[in-house]
Amino acid sequence: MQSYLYFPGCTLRTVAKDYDASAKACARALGFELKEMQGWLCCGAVLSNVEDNLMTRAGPNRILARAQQESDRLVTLCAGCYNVLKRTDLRAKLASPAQQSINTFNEDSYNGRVDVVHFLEILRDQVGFDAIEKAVKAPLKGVRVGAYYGCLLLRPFEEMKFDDPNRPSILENLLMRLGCTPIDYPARTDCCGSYLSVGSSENSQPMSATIVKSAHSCGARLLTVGCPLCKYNLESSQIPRAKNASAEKFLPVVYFTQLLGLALGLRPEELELDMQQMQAIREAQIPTSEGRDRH
Amino acid sequence: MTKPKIAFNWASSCGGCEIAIFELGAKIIDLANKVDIVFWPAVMDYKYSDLEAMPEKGIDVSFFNGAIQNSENEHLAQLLRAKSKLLVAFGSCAYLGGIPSLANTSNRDQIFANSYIETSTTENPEKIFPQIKVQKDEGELTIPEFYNTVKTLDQVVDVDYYVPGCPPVGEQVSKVISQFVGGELPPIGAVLGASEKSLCHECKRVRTDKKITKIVRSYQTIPDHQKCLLEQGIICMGPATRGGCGSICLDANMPCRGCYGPLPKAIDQGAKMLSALSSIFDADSEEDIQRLADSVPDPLGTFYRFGLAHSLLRRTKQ
Amino acid sequence: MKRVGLFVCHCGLNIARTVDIKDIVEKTSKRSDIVFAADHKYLCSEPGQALIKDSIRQHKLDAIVVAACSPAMHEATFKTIAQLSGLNKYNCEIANIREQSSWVHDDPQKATEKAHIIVSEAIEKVKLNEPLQPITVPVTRKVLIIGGGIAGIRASLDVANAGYQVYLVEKSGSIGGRMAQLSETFPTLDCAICILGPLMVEVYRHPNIKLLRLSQVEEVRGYIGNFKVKVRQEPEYVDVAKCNACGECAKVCPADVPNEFDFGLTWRKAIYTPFAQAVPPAYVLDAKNCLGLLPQACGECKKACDQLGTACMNLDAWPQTHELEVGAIIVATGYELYDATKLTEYGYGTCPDVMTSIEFERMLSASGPTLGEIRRPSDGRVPREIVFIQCAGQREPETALPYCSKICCMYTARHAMMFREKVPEGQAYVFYMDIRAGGKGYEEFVKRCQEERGLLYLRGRVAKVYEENGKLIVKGVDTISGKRVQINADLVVLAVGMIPSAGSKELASTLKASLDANGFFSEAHPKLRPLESPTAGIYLAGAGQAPKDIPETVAQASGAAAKALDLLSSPTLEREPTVAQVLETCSGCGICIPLCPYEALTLNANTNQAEVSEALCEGCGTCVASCPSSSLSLRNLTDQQILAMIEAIVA
Amino acid sequence: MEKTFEPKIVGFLCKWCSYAGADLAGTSRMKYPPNLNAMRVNCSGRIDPSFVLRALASGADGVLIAGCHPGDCHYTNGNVKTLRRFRLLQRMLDQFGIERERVRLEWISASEGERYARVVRGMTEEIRSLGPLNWKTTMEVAA
Repeated sequence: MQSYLYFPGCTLRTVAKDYDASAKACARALGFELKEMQGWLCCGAVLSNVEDNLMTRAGPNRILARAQQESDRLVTLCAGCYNVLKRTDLRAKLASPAQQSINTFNEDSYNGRVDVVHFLEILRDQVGFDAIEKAVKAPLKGVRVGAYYGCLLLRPFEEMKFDDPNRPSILENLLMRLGCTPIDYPARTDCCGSYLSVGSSENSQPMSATIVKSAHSCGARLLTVGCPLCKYNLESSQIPRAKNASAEKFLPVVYFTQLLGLALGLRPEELELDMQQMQAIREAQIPTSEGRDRH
Repeated sequence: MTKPKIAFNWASSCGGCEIAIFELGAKIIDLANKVDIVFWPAVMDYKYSDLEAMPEKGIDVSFFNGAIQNSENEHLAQLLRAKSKLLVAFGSCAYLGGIPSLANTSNRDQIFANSYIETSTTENPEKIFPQIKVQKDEGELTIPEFYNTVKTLDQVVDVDYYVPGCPPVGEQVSKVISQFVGGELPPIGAVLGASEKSLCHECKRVRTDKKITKIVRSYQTIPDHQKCLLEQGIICMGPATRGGCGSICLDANMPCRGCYGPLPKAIDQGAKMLSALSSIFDADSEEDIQRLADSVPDPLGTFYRFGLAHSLLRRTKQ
Repeated sequence: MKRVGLFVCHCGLNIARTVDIKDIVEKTSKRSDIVFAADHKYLCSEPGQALIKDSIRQHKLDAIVVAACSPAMHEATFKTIAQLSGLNKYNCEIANIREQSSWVHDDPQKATEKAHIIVSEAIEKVKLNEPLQPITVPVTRKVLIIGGGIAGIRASLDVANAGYQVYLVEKSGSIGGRMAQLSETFPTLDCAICILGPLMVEVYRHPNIKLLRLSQVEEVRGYIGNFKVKVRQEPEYVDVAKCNACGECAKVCPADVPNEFDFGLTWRKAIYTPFAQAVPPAYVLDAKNCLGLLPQACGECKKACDQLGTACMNLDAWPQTHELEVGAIIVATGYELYDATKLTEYGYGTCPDVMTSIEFERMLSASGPTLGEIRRPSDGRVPREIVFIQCAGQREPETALPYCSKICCMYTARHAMMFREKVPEGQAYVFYMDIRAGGKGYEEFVKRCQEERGLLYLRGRVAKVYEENGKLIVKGVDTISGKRVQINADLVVLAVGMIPSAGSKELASTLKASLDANGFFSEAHPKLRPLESPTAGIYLAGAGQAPKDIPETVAQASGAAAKALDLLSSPTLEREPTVAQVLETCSGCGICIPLCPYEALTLNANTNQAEVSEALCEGCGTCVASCPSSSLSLRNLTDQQILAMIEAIVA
Repeated sequence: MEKTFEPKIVGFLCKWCSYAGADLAGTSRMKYPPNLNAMRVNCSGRIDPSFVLRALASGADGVLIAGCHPGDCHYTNGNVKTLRRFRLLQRMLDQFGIERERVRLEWISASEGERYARVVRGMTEEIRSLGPLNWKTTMEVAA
């Protein structure tokens, strides 16, 4: 079975277990496996990309130095880890004095030999959306889902080169193959507030709120993301409303891997989808003329 | 008056240079009358002791052919240097290292392994290699030590004149010898018996447009007798090689291999030919250039066939 | 053995800070091949030059090495001093210990070691330099000017008025360029075409100017003073001399084409006049959009023309190639605008009501698509809320243009002001990074616009523009109040940057003139030689060299013209004598012949040796490096000199 | 504490582009190691492979040839001839056992000061890690 070296990252071991599980399940369903890399450690999150403090960059370099023992390609899921590792690799490629000193500090030196990719890229470039469409067993007919990319996947564009930062389309393209009805909404590339939610949520809350509102007003009944932090922000911004749960006002957030899994015919528990989420996904469907099944 | 005393010696070479002297034909008789040949191991039985016995500078001119590949070659070179007023590097091996110096792409161990083990005709189960010294009941037997790197004559002793050619062609040899026998001699260090211009000067072939679209090896085609070989894609060392040989190879429709060595002002014969050849590649794109460059067979061996020891780099890295 | 002297410059502290000058002077003066060594705070200063002069006389030096800044800076200066002191100027060499040592190395010891090597390189070279006299060649006293915009027009008139022949080559059907498209010009609000028109006519009537429209430079051979140029002219289906621009042909033309002069906001026919004031005042047949010429599909225009008796059309015309000989070339190729569709965040191309500043400019023009009225392209309504975004895709090194186009602050102010004039009840917002209004009366102009017209200037950038029920939602930040702002606008105008006009790259390689990192023609020196390209005999004017406004362009054009006239003023000019020479050992193998890009090498059949034409040789040395018998030599950069320098480095 | 090996690199810079690029690096005060010493030549096309061999034979640890980007040659296409020679030279140097990192051909324009600095840095580091070439001793391994 084709296997790719995989970097989970801290979040996918804690709050985002569902992201990790669903991705692995999808991989198996699509005939490849995500092989967890040996001795991975925290990527250092966004701190790692600061220019003035080399210490913060030692970690991600160490990760890639270890990864290169196993493979020349490393797959990530968490948008944060993806951003950090990919840019670390890019920095390593230009043999800068900074890189020299990082390498002399770390036990193994790293000079940019690992191709850091996101799971979505594997789906698009290795598996291929056509193949995925063929593999779909339970199409999510008419599920009105708004894709939210977040910044870390897309920016800085000149380094990430993942998708057009202002008009991204990769998630929509995938969702369409799954039968979903992707909703285009103006705020889909706005920032969710990122780490502001830790210190000053009063600033981040409104930011995520606008995104949810924008998506909802354009007809989305479900949001899908590829970043645990975005998911957290988008959900927490709704918590007040979630409490007095008038369901259609509340926009649940799921990982794209969970939707993919459902479409591939996997069981909700394999994808760690709870009842409430399944309910929401069903309700996100455009009611067909003869109405939904009565039993 | 006393006849000038002349010596010939033969070091690491094929013997062709000795034959070249016999190309004098009948002239060799009057040579013998004019001069007094005091040492010529290839022809008559001389002992090294005879040579050692001679007075310092007792010989007027010594013609030394062959490269220096072992301790015996070097010993003879020093001996003759001491005993001769003038020492002449005779032939491409003494002058440039010649074919033997292609051994500089290898080293002693590889060469021994090859000649005493690997060659299919060799039967040597105990892996016996030549020993410099062996103790036998009769006493200690010694043979010369084989060198890692082949050298030109002037890399081991001072040389007064050079005569290129593998071997030097007949009429050049007689010219040279007559130069020494009561003739005019150019300043020390000069190259004798060769022209100051490249072989192209005496080549009769027609030159039109120097462009190389494809490298062709001489066995792959029958070249046009009239046209410049280079322009037919055949690597001819002529442009980078001294004339004087009378372009005999080209008359035989074979390309020049460069045995007459570099031109007076050239820094390095091989590099010069490499530069000339590649400059006229008919290619502008990265890929086409690479393709043509890759199609040149064994650049080192082609451009330094006769001159590796004399070249700037002299040998390959081990 | 030459008597060589060394002079080391401190360049204030620029060199002395890191390089131990004393050490250089002392160690070098111990060399057997150095007669005299001295240092000075500023060798380029008068006293510094005096020191060199005196020491040359006093110590009977016959070669000098000046260790100072890059030869690009002062080589000429010091060579001249050498000459004035009775040396041949080729007995002066520069050791560049500033740009390539003191400025790039921190460790004084290492910098000094390197400086030592650089100095001894120069000494080894100068010892083997031979005294040379310049080669004089005749000058063709004509000028080729490429581009018929305001720069080309101004330059042509200046050269022509000085009495020299000018060939003005224009790609399109009419001269006038960008300026002809502008409605008004800042800061005086002159009507652009009203001040440009007369000059265009003057060019057309000038006896010394030959105007070639629909033409492009195809090939340039030769060198300064003696260029041989091939210009390809597209078929002139309309005889410029006969056409009286009556326009009957256009009336009958069935083909409708978006009008590029109005950026597709209006339509034209396949036979058309680029604009009302076009020069030459003749119609142009756009073969691409004509229903067909080979074979003729329609021919209505010709019929109409013939019926009138004007008979100025020939539908069987062929392209012509003009072979020109000129002494100088002025490049005035101007600019284009950055493709706003690349700025996806602003929605240009997806939202019809997001337009570029030049499109807006056309809309403002009385002769423009809306005859000067401001309307939304989508529904033709008069916009109430309008947002101007400055620096759109500019000053963004990572994603778009790294540089500032210089004119946007000014024209945006004018645009906003004119919007308020035409739509008094409307509101104009301008997003800016900072106002760059350097120029005579510029600052005052912007202030006036802001105050008298009540424009709302918001300092900050726009994050994104998108359409939501008929409005353009402009999301940005006001960095002064520190608040994120949202404006629901009717129209958005992007001040996109200037980029070199299409074909600059090809032209540059045809001319062997170099381009800078942004694709503009690079000047010989940013401060001291801004009018010349590094390639001798080629001069630069206008926005093809860098973004600039009309006054600057006109100034540079006159400057370039003056430079060209300076060259033409004498019938001959001197060329560098550091050319290739053939040595007696040449055996005529012919390797070098095809390698020379200037056809300076030929094989002499009688001597069976190669020959160099000193007038043609540019001294690149490619042939020398390829000569298998080392029978070619480059004057004052011989193999021996290079080997000596190598030894100096690795010693 | 034994002193780190400092490579000696000979640089041949085209005066129209790379040398100007090196000057630009200087004017913009970029820092790079002093191991490369530059020689100003009219065109990279002036570079005879013999110069490269001579430099290596006389003790250089590396050689840089730098010219204008393809298409930008001040003399139309001198740099193309350089490329032709260089590709064949590379093959021969392989045979001599000289690592490719030691002899490099780079295109550096007058506006690429940063690139020049980067090339010098990179080359110095690569060659430092390769260690000295000292060809003189290579030639002397007689017996």
